[in-house]
Amino acid sequence: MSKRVIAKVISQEEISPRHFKMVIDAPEVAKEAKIGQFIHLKWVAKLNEHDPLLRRPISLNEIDQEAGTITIIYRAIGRGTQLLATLKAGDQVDLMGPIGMGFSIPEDTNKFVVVGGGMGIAPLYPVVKKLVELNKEVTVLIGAENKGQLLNLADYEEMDVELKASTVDGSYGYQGFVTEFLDDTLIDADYIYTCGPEVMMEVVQNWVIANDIKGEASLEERMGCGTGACLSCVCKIKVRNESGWDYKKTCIQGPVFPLNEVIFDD
Amino acid sequence: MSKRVIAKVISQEEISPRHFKMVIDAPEVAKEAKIGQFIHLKWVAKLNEHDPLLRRPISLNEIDQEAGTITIIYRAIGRGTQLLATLKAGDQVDLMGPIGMGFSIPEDTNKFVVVGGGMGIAPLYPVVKKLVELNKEVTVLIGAENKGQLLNLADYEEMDVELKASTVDGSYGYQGFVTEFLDDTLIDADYIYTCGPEVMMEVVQNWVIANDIKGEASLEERMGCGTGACLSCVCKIKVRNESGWDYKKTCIQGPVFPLNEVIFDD
Amino acid sequence: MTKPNLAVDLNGLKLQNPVTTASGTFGFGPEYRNYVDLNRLGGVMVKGTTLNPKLGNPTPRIAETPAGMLNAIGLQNPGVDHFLARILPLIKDYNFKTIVNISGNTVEDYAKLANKLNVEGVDALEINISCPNVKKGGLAFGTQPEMAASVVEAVRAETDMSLITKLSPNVADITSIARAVEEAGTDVISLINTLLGMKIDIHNQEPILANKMGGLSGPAIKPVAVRMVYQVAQAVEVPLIGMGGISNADDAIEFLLAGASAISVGTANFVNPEVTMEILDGIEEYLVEKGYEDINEIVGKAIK
Amino acid sequence: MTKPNLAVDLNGLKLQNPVTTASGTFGFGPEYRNYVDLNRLGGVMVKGTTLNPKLGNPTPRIAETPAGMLNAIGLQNPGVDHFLARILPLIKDYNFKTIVNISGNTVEDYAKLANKLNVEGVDALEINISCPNVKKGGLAFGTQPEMAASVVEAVRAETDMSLITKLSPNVADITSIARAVEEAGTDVISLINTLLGMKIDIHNQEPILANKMGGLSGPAIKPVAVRMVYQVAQAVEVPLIGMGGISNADDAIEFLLAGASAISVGTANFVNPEVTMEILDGIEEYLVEKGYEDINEIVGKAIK
Ligand SMILES: Cc1cc2nc3c(=O)[nH]c(=O)nc-3n(C[C@H](O)[C@H](O)[C@H](O)COP(=O)(O)OP(=O)(O)OC[C@H]3O[C@@H](n4cnc5c(N)ncnc54)[C@H](O)[C@@H]3O)c2cc1C
Ligand SMILES: Cc1cc2nc3c(=O)[nH]c(=O)nc-3n(C[C@H](O)[C@H](O)[C@H](O)COP(=O)(O)OP(=O)(O)OC[C@H]3O[C@@H](n4cnc5c(N)ncnc54)[C@H](O)[C@@H]3O)c2cc1C
Ligand SMILES: Cc1cc2nc3c(=O)[nH]c(=O)nc-3n(C[C@H](O)[C@H](O)[C@H](O)COP(=O)(O)O)c2cc1C
Ligand SMILES: Cc1cc2nc3c(=O)[nH]c(=O)nc-3n(C[C@H](O)[C@H](O)[C@H](O)COP(=O)(O)O)c2cc1C
Ligand code: FES
Ligand code: FES
Repeated sequence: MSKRVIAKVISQEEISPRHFKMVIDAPEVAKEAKIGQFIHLKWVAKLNEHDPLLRRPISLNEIDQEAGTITIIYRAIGRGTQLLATLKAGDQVDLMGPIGMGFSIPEDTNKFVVVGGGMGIAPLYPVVKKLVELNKEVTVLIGAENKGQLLNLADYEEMDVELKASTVDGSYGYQGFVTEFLDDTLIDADYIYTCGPEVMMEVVQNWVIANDIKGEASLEERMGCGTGACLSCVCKIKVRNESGWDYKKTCIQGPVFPLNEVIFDD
Repeated sequence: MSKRVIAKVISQEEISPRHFKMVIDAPEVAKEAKIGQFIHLKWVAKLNEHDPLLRRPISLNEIDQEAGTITIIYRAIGRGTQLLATLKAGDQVDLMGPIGMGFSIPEDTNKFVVVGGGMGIAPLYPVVKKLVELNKEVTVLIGAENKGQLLNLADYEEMDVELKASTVDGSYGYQGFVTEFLDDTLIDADYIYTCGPEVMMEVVQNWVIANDIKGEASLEERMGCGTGACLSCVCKIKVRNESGWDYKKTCIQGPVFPLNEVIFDD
Repeated sequence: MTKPNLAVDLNGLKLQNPVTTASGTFGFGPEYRNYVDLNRLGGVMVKGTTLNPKLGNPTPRIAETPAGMLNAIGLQNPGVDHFLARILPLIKDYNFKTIVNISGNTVEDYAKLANKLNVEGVDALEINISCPNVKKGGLAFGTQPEMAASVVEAVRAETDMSLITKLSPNVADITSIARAVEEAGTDVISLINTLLGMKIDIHNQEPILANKMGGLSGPAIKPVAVRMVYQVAQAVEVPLIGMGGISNADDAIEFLLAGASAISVGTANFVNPEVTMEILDGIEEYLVEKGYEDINEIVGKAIK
Repeated sequence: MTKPNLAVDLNGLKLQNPVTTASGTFGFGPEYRNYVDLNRLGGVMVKGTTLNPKLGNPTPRIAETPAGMLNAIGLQNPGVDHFLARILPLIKDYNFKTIVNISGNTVEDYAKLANKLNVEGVDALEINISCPNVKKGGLAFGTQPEMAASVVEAVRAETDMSLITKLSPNVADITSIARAVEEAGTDVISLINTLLGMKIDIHNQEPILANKMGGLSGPAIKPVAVRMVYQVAQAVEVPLIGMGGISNADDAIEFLLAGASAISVGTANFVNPEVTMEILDGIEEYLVEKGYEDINEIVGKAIK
């Protein structure tokens, strides 16, 4: 059950230019959080200043139920995330969470591929961790602008996963796009998780359809409420009706959807 | 000449509940500042967040040209001053200053009385300091809610001035209003400076007129620009025209005006 | 000290307190059950409902603006039949009054909606006249007194239920619209709906909203809303529900003093999902501090 | 890289760059000389000027609102004769275009003002039609197309000078007013003036402004302003000067993309007295980064 809490920042670190990792003390949220869920947060404890106004949705990058903490990794681009980036240990944030339907791990499936691009790598780390815990065979494909933006790279390097990374500037791994790994005949898989720019996820979707496997995608839409009330965050999902699709709420019916059912056309 | 500077907070201290003293490193401002002038300031270095929007006018309580610092004392009441109160040493403020026509000290005058009430005590301290430097005879009358709000009390106690203080709650000095000291036959004066609530300054004005002496008052009006452009800060000042008064700009033609010429009726 | 009375009677529509939630910002109510004790709300204006299901506009549907936001949801809703069959049963037993916000393309649409919603469990209708009238070339019903009145009359003819007419602020003279809908028989007037606005992304050089324009809401519009409530309170006899940027108890009290008998909270629910409860507590505290025994004592107090 | 061209030609009124300052927010210009290189400004719209000196409203004249402010200065100004005799000589030699914002109670007032201001040193008149027309019961000239047109025609008859007509946003359909003033002969349209608003002090239970209501300006109104510029740009042929909440270069560019050929900075001058210079630099940087050689290339680019 999602709730609103005023929580303390335990640490904040700039892990790469304009990319921040924040650990937050939020036992009630950590306790209930599932992989693939997100929090909807504001950078202040008092809600007296009205500009910028709205909360910002950010995925859970780590959930530590024992420590009662959650970790997020985010890029400071606009006004809200830039303010978030000014916070220091001890400061407070106001957050709603955990929100959404997270990733599911199908039983009796063994070979998993995870494809993340840019900030889309952030929500995938908890899935990989979980898969490794379950002793699954995991291939992690990640791509970003440069090495610094390959989120959780060091974590993946220490894990029992097959890791392939690409960077646009060639500062690490293959120079090019992460989706190019998919053509690699060596990759076989039963199930795939993906998150990243829409163009990237579309390529992954085509690959999945071509190879007749299934998977899940985590989507991003502009969000108002984070409760399912405002209908601002909808995405097109295939359903069996006249038009063949319906709008679903990314906040509470997502952000994770069956990859084959997502319609990328906005 | 008033300028805009991004300046560093050297220290901030809560000197009494909700009353703050802030020392700011602003050599260019300190160099030009005169007693009775004010700064127009915002609690951030970037002007990206638009709420609360406007700057806040605050009087100079100390000007240290050698150290290149200015000191302000303010009460955190509304949203702007409350945000100002969250700043710590090392944080930045954005300020315009020094602004306005300050207090003048008439030559060949020896006996001065200074009457301050509440936050109105703040701008008077530099005048008293100056008068003492000039070896004038000074009587300081200050009144506030309680002892903690008798600003600069400790400073005055160490200075060569005749000090009378009153508090509403009786926690220090006479229990009552500062203006009651004026009836005291012992007070004689050639010139008076005053700042405080309008009702208080009106009593002082009446006393000054009754005793046929002169003086100066520092006024408060809501300010937009602080440059003389917006005409939001006007106050009624007696002039020789048909109606007997005209609006003057408190920001650049004040905040200090000849006490006898101020019309208190808004 | 005894608790002050918070109940308000809006021309027959009795709310246990003046705090309601604005249409389109609170879903049907249960969306907020994790955050709010729904039984403490005075009323819930459910999402704008139309005769047929509507998919609404493509995304992006919202954009953030200084102290505000734009929305162009495009009235996505499951349609009145689905509402009656599936949603009303889930909410009708809460203590809040269920107020259905209705929208149509024609006067007949509104009449049909009223007819269908004339059922137990629906406590009032809120007529949203900000929708463009497709028959009359897209000019919103709410921008012309006669058009606004014709909608209200058509709905009035169908039902004895409490009717709340919700005014659009995109007009030169809000009082003439208010008088027109009062004469046409509305029981209550609610205001304001959103101001028409737009935001452009300077990097890709096009409007952010897929629909280009959208409705501006949030704290930014509060001064316009307070002004309109203050004007309309002096122009009509019917009670008002004030809204537009209310984000805390002080804002809510501002609207009461301006002449609103009740208030609606919209965008602020997104920022603080618990805000309605804080507002309710804050209003009560204010009354106690100032020594009022009844909320109705402060309605319109700032009008002199 | 060569510097992009920043000069704009507003139907004959040539500005060295599109950055001007909004009437009532920049005094006559010299008030900002400590902060701004006045010679770098495209134009200065001086404080609203009337036939006779005006004292304006009692104080408080301003109130802060979320991301905005209300003002009810009440057109305090020294009158046109004083302006011509004492102020014009001080500003006419700067590089900026001197644009006199004029206000009247009657159509004749405007005509007389235009006649008096038909002198060297005044580069253009900005007709403020947001003033209430005392003869027609106080309804603002700017809220009805015919009234707006009559003012412009009367001024046009008095002078060949560049005429800028400044529209009020407090209307249901801004394009009909825009078309009316275009037909009446305005050379340029500037928009928007302030939205009518109000703020109530909940402690003393009365409006904060002595005048009760005031004009809302600042970032809060930007979405409304951008929308209106975007609409009017498609409705008329004359060039536009856009304003309303512009606080930085990005905001200014938003208005240019929406269809304004130049922009005015108002309230932001109070927040950041150097903002006009920052906007000027920022616009230039944007053009360079995006590879434009001429500012005019981006005017209206977001209109599709
Ligand atoms: C479910 C979900 C999970 C996310 N997880 C992460 C994450 O782990 N790390 C991370 O860096 N980013 C994540 N994002 C994207 C993140 O929400 C945006 O980068 C952020 O909202 C931008 O805010 P801003 O203040 O920087 O930008 P501004 O431009 O100031 O934002 C203005 C408005 O647009 C919205 N907005 C802008 N960009 C996006 C976007 N890409 N997606 C959704 N809304 C947007 C903002 O929320 C805000 O309402 C996630 C988005 C969603 C929907
Ligand atoms: C020349 C001058 C010197 C001043 N010196 C001091 C000082 O040394 N110490 C001090 O504590 N206060 C001083 N004040 C008053 C101080 O400016 C206000 O207390 C402050 O602006 C209130 O801001 P806020 O954010 O707390 O209140 P809010 O209520 O959020 O303010 C809202 C708006 O009203 C204005 N406002 C509210 N109260 C006042 C007021 N009393 N005077 C002017 N504007 C007001 C604010 O500036 C702002 O624009 C001075 C005022 C003036 C004009
Ligand atoms: C996302 C969103 C959806 C809305 N949908 C409706 C609607 O369906 N019907 C309606 O009458 N008003 C609708 N509104 C307007 C609100 O009910 C309210 O009148 C307006 O937002 C002003 O209040 P606020 O500033 O508190 O949000 C909507 C507003 C928002 C933000
Ligand atoms: C204090 C103040 C005084 C103003 N005086 C005038 C005026 O005399 N004439 C006029 O046409 N507009 C006047 N305006 C309106 C501005 O010129 C401008 O149209 C409006 O404020 C919107 O721009 P902004 O949001 O950038 O301030 C005034 C605005 C303010 C804030
Ligand atoms: S964010 Fe409001 S419905 Fe999803
Ligand atoms: S504050 Fe603008 S003229 Fe004084």
